[in-house]
Amino acid sequence: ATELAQYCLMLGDDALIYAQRLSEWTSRAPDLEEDIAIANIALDLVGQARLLLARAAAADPSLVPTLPEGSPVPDEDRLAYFRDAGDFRNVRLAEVPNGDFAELVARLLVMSTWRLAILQRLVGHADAVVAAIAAKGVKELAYHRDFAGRWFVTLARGTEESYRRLTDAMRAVWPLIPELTASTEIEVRVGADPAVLADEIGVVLDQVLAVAGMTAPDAPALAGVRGRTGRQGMHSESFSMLLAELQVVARAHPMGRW
Amino acid sequence: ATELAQYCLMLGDDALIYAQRLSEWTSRAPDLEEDIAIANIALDLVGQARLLLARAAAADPSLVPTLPEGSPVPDEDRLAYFRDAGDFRNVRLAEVPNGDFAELVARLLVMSTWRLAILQRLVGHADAVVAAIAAKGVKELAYHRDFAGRWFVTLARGTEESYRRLTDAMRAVWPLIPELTASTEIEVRVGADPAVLADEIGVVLDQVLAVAGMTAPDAPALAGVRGRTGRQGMHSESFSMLLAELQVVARAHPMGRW
Amino acid sequence: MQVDQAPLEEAFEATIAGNDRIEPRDWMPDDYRKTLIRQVAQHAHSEIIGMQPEGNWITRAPSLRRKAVLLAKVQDEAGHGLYLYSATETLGISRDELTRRLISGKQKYSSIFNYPTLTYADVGTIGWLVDGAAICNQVPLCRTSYGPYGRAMIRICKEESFHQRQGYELLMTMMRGTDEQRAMVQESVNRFWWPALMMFGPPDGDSPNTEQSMAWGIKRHTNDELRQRFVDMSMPQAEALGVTFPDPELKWNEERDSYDYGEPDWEEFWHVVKGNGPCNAARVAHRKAAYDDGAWVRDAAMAFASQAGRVGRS
Amino acid sequence: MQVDQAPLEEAFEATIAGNDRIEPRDWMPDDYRKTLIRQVAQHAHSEIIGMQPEGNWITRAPSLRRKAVLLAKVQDEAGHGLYLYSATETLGISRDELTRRLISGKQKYSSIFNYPTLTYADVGTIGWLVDGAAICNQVPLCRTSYGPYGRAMIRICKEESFHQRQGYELLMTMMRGTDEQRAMVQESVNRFWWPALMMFGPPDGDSPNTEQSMAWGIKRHTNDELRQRFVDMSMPQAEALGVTFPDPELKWNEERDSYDYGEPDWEEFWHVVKGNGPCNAARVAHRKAAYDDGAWVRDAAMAFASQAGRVGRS
Repeated sequence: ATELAQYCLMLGDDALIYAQRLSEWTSRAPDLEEDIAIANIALDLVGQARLLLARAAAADPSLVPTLPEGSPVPDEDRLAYFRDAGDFRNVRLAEVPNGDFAELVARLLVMSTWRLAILQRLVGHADAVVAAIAAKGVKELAYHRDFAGRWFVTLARGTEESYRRLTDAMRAVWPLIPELTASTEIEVRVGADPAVLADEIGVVLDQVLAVAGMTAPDAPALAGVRGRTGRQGMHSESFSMLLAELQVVARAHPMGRW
Repeated sequence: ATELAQYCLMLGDDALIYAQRLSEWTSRAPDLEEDIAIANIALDLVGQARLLLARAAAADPSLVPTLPEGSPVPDEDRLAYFRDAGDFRNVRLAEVPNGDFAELVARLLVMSTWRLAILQRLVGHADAVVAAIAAKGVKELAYHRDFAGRWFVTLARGTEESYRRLTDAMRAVWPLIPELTASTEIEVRVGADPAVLADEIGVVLDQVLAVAGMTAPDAPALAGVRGRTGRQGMHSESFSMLLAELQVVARAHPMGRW
Repeated sequence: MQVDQAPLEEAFEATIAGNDRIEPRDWMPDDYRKTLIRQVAQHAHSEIIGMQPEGNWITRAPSLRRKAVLLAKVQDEAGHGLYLYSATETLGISRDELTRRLISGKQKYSSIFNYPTLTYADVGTIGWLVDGAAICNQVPLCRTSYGPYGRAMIRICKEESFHQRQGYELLMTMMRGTDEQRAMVQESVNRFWWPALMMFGPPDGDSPNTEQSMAWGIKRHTNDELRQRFVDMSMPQAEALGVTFPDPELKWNEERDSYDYGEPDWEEFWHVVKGNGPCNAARVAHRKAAYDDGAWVRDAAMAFASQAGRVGRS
Repeated sequence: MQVDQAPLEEAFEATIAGNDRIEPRDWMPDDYRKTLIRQVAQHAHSEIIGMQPEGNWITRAPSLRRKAVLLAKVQDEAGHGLYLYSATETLGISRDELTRRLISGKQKYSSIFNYPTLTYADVGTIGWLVDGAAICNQVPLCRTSYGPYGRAMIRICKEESFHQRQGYELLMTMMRGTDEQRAMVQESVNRFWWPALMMFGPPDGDSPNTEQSMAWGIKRHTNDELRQRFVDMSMPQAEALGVTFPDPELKWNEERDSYDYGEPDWEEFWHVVKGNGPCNAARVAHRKAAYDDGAWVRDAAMAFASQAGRVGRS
């Protein structure tokens, strides 16, 4: 059960933290239609995060931070709001600060392609809860990837400026791809091994790139620290600021009801 | 003693919060010389804040937030790190988010002119501690004002762009001036009444503006909420984010030693 | 020209008198069109600017459930803006032009959004009092004389009621929490009560456009009528919640079968309307930054669409 | 030309041999100048880029005393950058050109600053281990052959020792705090130990420039010599502090009268040097943004100065 819990934390944290970055876009998108779409994607991911964190807590209650006796804070929120940075298991691509709309599109294309491949594999998972979360998530992720893919092609073939910005965005995002498919033992044992999915993900990205007329940048992997990256709790510098904002109200009220 | 404590909080919070905004400039200034100067000004203000908050705590221990039994956090830090937004007494000009370097210069000119006028009056204060803080502060503030004044003239008479940016900056800063000289009863009774200093401050600003060849913008006062502004604990929207950042580490460790 | 216009005017007046809808293809007086553009655009702008004070707390929502609720609500506001801009476009003006009028300050939005949100309780208070006041203003507009506007309002009012209940429910939950949370709710209500009352506009005596707007059926009640309705509706809700409103003159008037209440600070009201409220500059600057930052994206989308068109035709 | 140069070269070699200083007005070989520009500029850039990882925590410093200490320290780093850019300028290259080389990636800075600061303990660890390693590298440079560089180093080393003590003192204080604080210190030390060892550069066998630099007196010890000195110096400090280093091979070697230690991950080292460390892109982007955002200010200052000049002359 502990390994399943750890695995649910990984997928749950990816969703939670990436949703946090996406929700920063609210009221800032290029037009209302995109504002609504981005909020929608963030909402889907918050929903997935809630289910996955709850599953993690149920599978291994020892993971759940302890609050003062009688605190009404539910497990999903204890995990989201009362863990410190080093206990989060999300990949760094989920957490890096937002750039411009091209960065949003490039990152979303990669994140949704990757997560969709994982969730597709998990639809048949032995754990019925994980399987159900995956089945719902597959439909959501397909929409996210579609949104990102259409915008990716639009920006690639739109204007010189959009092409230039998309090129810069790819340079920022691509170095974080190897981390997505560097599998941990837990993923291999109880989840979908992302290393096995690397080819499949690469094929999808190549297809989008081909339609867009772009080529993948020559981008070596972003190093971790002594080999540790997001899955091992080694995050980027901005992550502590993201958490400070995410958690500030909840932590001020450990006995609060919301 | 309670009114003196409240007054020290006002002056201490002005220094603390404005120093926080100034310190955000670190490693971001137009050149190394300015980076050093801005850090220096922030340092002076942190120093003033420490003395004033400590004086407030000594004059009225009931103001100091309670922490768990045995906490080693000193009073100055309890006041800085463990009060909520509504308990801070700084003017809003101290807290509004940073703009460009012109905004820094315009705000610093106004803040330092105003604070210098106040501290000059407090040099002869009946409370020996306040008088000593003022005596030291006067020298510091004179330097801050000089730095701001020189840059104000430089930007005003530099290039078209610097003139335009300075004009925009003045439009952002000037509506917050009336709040600086709207005196509260406490200021009138135990401190330097800023309303009395309004003319003196206006004369200094007019002199700088004259040398710069600028005219003050026609800027009505920024409204508060039902007449309440910073001195009454009614702050601007960004203030809670400033505090979240300022306080995040300290609050995570109420029993911590630093 | 006057000769030609007379039957059109008659038909227009008959539609209004019969409480029927004017549709985009129908003839309408220039002033009616202008007034409608102003009113519907202002309403659309209010939805869009209104995303900011609540959006300010999405990243800090204190539970994942509340984060989802708030994200969905702010998203709905964008949706309302979308319908209303579409309704305005049927009057012959583009969304882009309307946005430019908003960020240049030529068109207004509801002044309530020039007040800051200072705690998470404000998310609840905005739902309860601000959306509540908006509903009082808007329900009569479902029967407004201009078709696209009326239909947009029907959909919007439905969602607004949902938001209002959600806001009230948040406050209710917080009141069952800690002392700090209860104090936070009361403090928030103290701040928003008067601005909420001002949402109905100045007293009837100072509201010069009301008469014409009522004649045209694009306004259905006076400001003071709606304000009274709101006060009467809110008082029992406050009691159920366990909070008070910061007005010593508030009390039941047996004779009028209504609550008496004190006078809002109209000086503050006009100050804020004129652009000097706590957040006016920040709200418009935020919107302008989003519009400016998005220009290259909209350009790219247009360029791509026109290429696709060329490819399709070739 | 070779004929004319011979006595100059002789004088230069004599100065070096006599452990005397070369001054800006003195003749020096082109390669010496180039190597010095590269080395001093890299050192200057390191000070400036080094402001970022610690500067990251100024706004979050957990006590006002620590905020003041950290502000002052980061300010000192800017000051060190200033001296070192001035020293580089005496070699005939402008600060502006050096900054452009930094942000275009043509010149490097110390790789240690491409690691992230993740907790407040990192402020202490950087003071203790990173400044400590820097001092080991820099103390010998006070006797370096190039005058302006050597004199800058004397001043810098004094301040760096002060910073090192402050960092160690922060960690010592935290170790007397809560369990969480002690864990935070150990975690931070675990992260920074290996990168600190790598600050001395690759093993001597892989350090092609060392020989020439030592001959010219702009480097005084090999990388491995300095690394060993640093390990020997740090071990008793760690014991006093109550932390361990994450190296199972670390142990006292009676025979060598020194500590044995394990091999840093040189693959990671080269990866980071080549630009793919956790923060390389962010550090350069931050510096570039500050430089670009400040351009209009520097332009205004120049324009103003030249006007003032004109006024003065007229």
